Amino acid sequence: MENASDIWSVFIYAAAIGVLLACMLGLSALTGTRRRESAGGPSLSTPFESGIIPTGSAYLRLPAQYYLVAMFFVIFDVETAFLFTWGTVVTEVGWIGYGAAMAFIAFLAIPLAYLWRAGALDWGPRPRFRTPDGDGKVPAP
Amino acid sequence: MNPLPALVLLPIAGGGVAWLAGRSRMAAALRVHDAPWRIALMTLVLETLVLLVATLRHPAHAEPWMAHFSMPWVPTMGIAVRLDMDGLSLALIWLSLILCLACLFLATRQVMANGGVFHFLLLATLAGVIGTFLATDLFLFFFFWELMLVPMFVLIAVWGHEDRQRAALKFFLFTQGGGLLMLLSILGLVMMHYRADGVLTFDYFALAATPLSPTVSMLLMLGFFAAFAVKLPVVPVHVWLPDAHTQAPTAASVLLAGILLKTGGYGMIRFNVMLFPDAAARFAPLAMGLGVAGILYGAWLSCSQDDVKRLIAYGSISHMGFVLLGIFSSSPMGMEGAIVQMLAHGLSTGALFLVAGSIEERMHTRDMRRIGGLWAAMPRLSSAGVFFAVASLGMPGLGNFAGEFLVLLATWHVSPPVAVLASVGLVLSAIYALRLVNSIFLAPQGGSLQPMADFPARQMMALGCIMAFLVVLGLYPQPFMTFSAPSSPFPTTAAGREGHAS
Amino acid sequence: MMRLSLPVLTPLAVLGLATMLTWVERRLLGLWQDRYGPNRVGPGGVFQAVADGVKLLFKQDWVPPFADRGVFVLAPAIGMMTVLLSFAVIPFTAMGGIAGGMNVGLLFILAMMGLGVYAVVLAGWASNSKYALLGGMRAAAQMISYEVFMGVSLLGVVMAAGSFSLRDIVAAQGRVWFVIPQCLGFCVFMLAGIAETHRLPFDLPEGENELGAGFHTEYSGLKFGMFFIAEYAGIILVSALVTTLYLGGGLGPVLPAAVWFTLKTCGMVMFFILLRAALPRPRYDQLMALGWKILLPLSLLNVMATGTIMMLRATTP
Amino acid sequence: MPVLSLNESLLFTSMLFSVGLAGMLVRRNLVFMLMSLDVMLNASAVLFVAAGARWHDASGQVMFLMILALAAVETSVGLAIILCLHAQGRPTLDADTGNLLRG
Amino acid sequence: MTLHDTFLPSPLLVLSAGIMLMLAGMAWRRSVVRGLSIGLVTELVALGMVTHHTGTVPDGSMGLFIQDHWTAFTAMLVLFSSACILLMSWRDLTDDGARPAEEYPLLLLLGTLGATAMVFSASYVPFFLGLEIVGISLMGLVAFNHRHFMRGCEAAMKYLILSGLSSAVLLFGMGLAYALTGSLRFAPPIPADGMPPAMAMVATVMILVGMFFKLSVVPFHMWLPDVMEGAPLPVAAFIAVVSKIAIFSTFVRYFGTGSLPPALNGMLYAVIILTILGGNLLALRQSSLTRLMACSSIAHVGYLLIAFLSPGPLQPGVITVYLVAYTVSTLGVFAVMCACSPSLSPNGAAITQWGGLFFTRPFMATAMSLMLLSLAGIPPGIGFFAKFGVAATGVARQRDLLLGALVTGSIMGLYYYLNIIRVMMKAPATPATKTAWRMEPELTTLVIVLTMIVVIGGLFPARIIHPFLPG
Repeated sequence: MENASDIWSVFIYAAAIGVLLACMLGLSALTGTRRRESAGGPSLSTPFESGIIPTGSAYLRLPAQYYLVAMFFVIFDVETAFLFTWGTVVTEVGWIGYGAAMAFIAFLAIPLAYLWRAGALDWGPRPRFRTPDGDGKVPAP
Repeated sequence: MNPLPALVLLPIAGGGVAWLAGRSRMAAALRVHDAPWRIALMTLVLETLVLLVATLRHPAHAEPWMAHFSMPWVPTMGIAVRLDMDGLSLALIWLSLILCLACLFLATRQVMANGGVFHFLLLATLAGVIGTFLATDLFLFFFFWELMLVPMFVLIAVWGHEDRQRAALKFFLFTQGGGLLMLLSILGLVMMHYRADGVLTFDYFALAATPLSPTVSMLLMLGFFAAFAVKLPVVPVHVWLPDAHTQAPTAASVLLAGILLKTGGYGMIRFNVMLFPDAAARFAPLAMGLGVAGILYGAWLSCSQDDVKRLIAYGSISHMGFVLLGIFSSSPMGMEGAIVQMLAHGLSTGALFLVAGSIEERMHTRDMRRIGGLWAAMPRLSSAGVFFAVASLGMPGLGNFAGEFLVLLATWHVSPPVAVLASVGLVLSAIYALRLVNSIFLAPQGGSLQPMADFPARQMMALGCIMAFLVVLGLYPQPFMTFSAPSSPFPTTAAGREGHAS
Repeated sequence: MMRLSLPVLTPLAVLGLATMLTWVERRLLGLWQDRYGPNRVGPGGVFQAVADGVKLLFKQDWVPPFADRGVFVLAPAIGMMTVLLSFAVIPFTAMGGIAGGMNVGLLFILAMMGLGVYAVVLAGWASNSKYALLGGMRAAAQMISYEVFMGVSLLGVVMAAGSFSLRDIVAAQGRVWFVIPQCLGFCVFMLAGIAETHRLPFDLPEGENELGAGFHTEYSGLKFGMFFIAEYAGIILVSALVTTLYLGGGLGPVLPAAVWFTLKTCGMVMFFILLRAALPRPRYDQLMALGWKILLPLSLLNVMATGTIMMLRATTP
Repeated sequence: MPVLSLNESLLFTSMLFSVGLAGMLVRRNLVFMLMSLDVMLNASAVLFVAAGARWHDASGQVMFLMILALAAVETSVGLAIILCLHAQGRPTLDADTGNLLRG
Repeated sequence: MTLHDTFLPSPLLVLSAGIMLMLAGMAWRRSVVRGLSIGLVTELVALGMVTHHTGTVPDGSMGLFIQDHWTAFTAMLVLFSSACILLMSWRDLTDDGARPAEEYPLLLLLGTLGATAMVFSASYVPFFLGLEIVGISLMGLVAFNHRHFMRGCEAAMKYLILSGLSSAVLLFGMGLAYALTGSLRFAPPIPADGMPPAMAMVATVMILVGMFFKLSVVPFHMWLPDVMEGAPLPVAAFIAVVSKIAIFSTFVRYFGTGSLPPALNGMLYAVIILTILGGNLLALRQSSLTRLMACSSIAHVGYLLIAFLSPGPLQPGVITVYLVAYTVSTLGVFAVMCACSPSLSPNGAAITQWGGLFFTRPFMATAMSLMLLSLAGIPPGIGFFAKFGVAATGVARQRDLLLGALVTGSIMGLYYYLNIIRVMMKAPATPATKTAWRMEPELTTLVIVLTMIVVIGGLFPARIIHPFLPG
């Protein structure tokens, strides 16, 4: 840290925000109208589904695509961390560092191309892997 | 040209050729159904010739060590291919060759299933045994010691009888266990030598001069003893033997009883007694005790067997007890007796197994209670059987008697009670041998006896040779005794030292 | 005094501005769509936002019985918290704001934005409702995806300025604003910023024609208000960031830095609202494809180009 | 002047590590085990940073980045495998229910 | 940033380039055969360049990497084994067109890269990196079990949890070592002034435990049989050979040869005895050949550790020979298993199913027997000489207890190895059902080459003995 006062300001700031948020939550609890649960009618205690009565658990099995995105995020974001370390010292580390960074970016780009072709970046019901003949055409539904 | 490496390599090479000849495609091309057998036979004949040359080159026993061969192998660890031959090894190699030839004549020609592999394994075992008899580099000795187990294991496990695989496994595990202890002893000896001299070597002659404290030498000696005791076999570790002998195919039984057991005796003489004379002397009472125990125990169990092969196997244990007794009787006479006993036992028991194998092949049983009266049906076979049975009970005039008598005599000088007990074993051996003769050959057969082929003349000739050797060994053992005397690793003269220092 | 008052006043100011922004947006939308916005409460309807706030305050503080109570209450607070905390490092005064000199300022903002995902996911999960869960997941996937591109696009600025401190970055724009040399990064950052705040046209997590109201479907009262305000505070934050990183922050002739900063930020906010008025909403898969297949390569390209130019300039005397 | 001395950070990281280890040994839910694993790895990462600060050596931070990256990858792969297991019809995430691999 | 910072042994460079090439190729158009070919060529090129490097060699102990005889030797072993494993998987992958298999050679190459990085590491950074790369690519590979996907996943999960745990322990140990010394140099920590020496002990023990986990030494061995059973056969070979060699190589580099803190000797003694006896006892009880190989590999690590613990003039050569023997024999067993697996049960390879192999496929059975005998330490296999050497080092340092364990373990080992041979010799239950098997030239060649190495190495071991150890 350049100066410790920055840190302390941030702490004070965070404390202030904390107090503020606590106030907001507390205030709404105090000022809100009170009503017995039963008085709200049955629709108040069912999840909203555009007027349809919900069936089954709300915890659906989500498409694996979401998990894939999470993994890509984790991986690519962490890789960015490596680039950030280079970012502040681009000219200091010279051409060797530049070469290393470019190689690193290439090593990021090639897997990206691979993921793209493997279909990992596509959403929706498509075959995830291309057929061996490699034409990549999606069979007609 | 030095004959020693040829002695070891020839069987392996011949076996390889036999294997190739046995391949189905190759056999079809050769149009000879027993090509492997013929090749094996030729190999053995060649081997005999080489051995003959080796024997005749040094007729006068000018030096105790008759031939020497040395070639570096793993120089960084002081390991070399060192082969030396003295009278003892020469005699035992002769024994091996004779038995092997007899085997080929009597037992293996009929092996049709994978005959090539069978002969290869047979010859490989032989090579291992010969290597063991010749090696004077301790690593090389151990190498051959282990090497001969593998083909024997396969022989038993594939071509053996009903319970073959368990027997093969037992055989291998026991021998290997002893072998590992020996390995540790070898290494210990080498390390002691390294510490004393700063030279890393596995040379037998160099190691013999290692100064050792009594405890250490006792420990090392015991390691060697463990391996050889398993092979010999000495009583508590004999359990593999009856099974292995019984389950093995005839040829393997012959090799096992006739030759492999002798490596144990050879090792005891060459290593236990020669390398650690003091420790061996201190250990002698116990070893002799074990020997007597073996004699009595083997003979006693042998008396109560109904299985022919098992009976002979237990008989072997009893006979090898005499060898142990002789080796540790600390007298030249006992040693000579042990050697003669080894030779004679190899011949007689090997031949007995051949006969038993032939009987089994014809009768399809080994149960003595179901065999009988063969004398009438197969006189030639029966006469041979009776001869060898009598030989093994120690009939005077035959080799076994000479050996056992010498051993007993030497033992008497050391300890009369032991000698008395050992001679009780002789009585027992007469019982079981005569029981064998009686029930198989003489007693009337219960059921009807189908006419069966007797031994043809050629096979009788082979057996006849063995008989002749036994008779000569029994009547005039002196040349054999001088001929086969083991040589000491310690140089008796300065000249001797020059001869081997290399 | 400054050190104490600024931290206390800033959140209040941001909250107030965000509240007012709801009115501004509605008025501007009315203007561009050729209709009136709210114009009854106060002069020009300026108190509409206050009235809305008061209404929300007096609504029932309802936690649905099927929801996970603690998380349900905590989620909007987290959302507010992360947005407000990010303001700590924005140098909106000549002094550099609360902690504008913090040497990892940019990383701090990225971290806070990353934490912002928790608010959405937890809200969606705690609501125990299908719309909410789907909306939460969508929002999370969108936000974390675009955070990657945001980070990479920022890298160009960091390289050019040689520092993560926002104050240094502003100082480095003395000669030329980064919007010129970093135009590629600027575009990517703008798009990522919209997606991060899930504003229209990238408001798919709350797209009312498929998901009700997305992750805050089950929220009402002031807790809904907190999400609502947090979104507008997010707009201000992104605008302020764009100003700082690409538009020279408080740099400008004659007027004091704070004024320049405010002016530029306001311009960006208007631009955000204009986008809402002008653009249709894409499909979700188009949104993700845009990010991973176009923005990521573009931002990597930007990094490479920036590096190459910097190296060439450094080595040629 | 560092905010924390090495001893304090050692204490802190050891505690963090122990928490992770305990979680690893006690929890039977695969996801929680993964989380505990990450706690352990991050405890080590913090230790590297603290030690780097103590010796004024940047390599501790390099190691930190490496650990971060690899922990991320490990978690990703772990989640992927859990997903596979889940998709193959193993409903629970209990680590003790795996019984296909027994001698 | 100076030139010596770019010091990089060539195999690493070649392998990374190969991996990227493969990925790019896959992005362009998927093809298993091309992937496998690229992998093989990459590995061969890397094999040819083990002694080359880019940049200038750093002076002192500053560099990330190191290159000497020991790295050249172990890197060659690693690359050779991994090329063999690639060949073993060739048929399985090209057989099955329905599932994507292109990632398999990629992961395999990645694992090799990790192992090579470990071998070359002179600092905690590349060591940890390599360790994790091996671990992570192995998780993918283990789950690559087409026939038993569920098993594969379960094994991968098990591997993930346990390898993660061990990595964390190892890492914390490294962190402590770094805190003590302020350097990431790959060596046991020597505490600087004012640092408690007990901490150095803690750090060393944690690193030791982590490495033991990865080496699957007995108290930490339970994962290995399960993982190997669940994995596809070639991957099981990879676990047993490549990753173990890499770890052992770094283990030797880390602790030097014999410079282990004396206080740890007792612990190591116990661990070795437990490993040998435990591994062999476990192996006795196995009915699946893969699991048996896993247990026996546990025991072999124990033997290796005996040699490691007995420094002396013989030690370097002995470790070298033992590694070669273990590698080649194990690879040979797995190659035969791969060649015969279609006619056997997939992957489980219950030992009883090997009955009669001598009659159906005599060549494979003979090769297999030779390999097993070599593992058991019986001539003419190279394993005989290796075990002899281990015993020699033990005797030279009078490690009586360890030698006792060695003998006991060897006899047990002999039993189960011979048992397999015995089963193979059993006449087949259904007479002469000669199942038609495909010609597999690559597997046959591989088996022939490995057999030649085993036999020739056993007969002329002098050629292999070179003291490769570092320091």
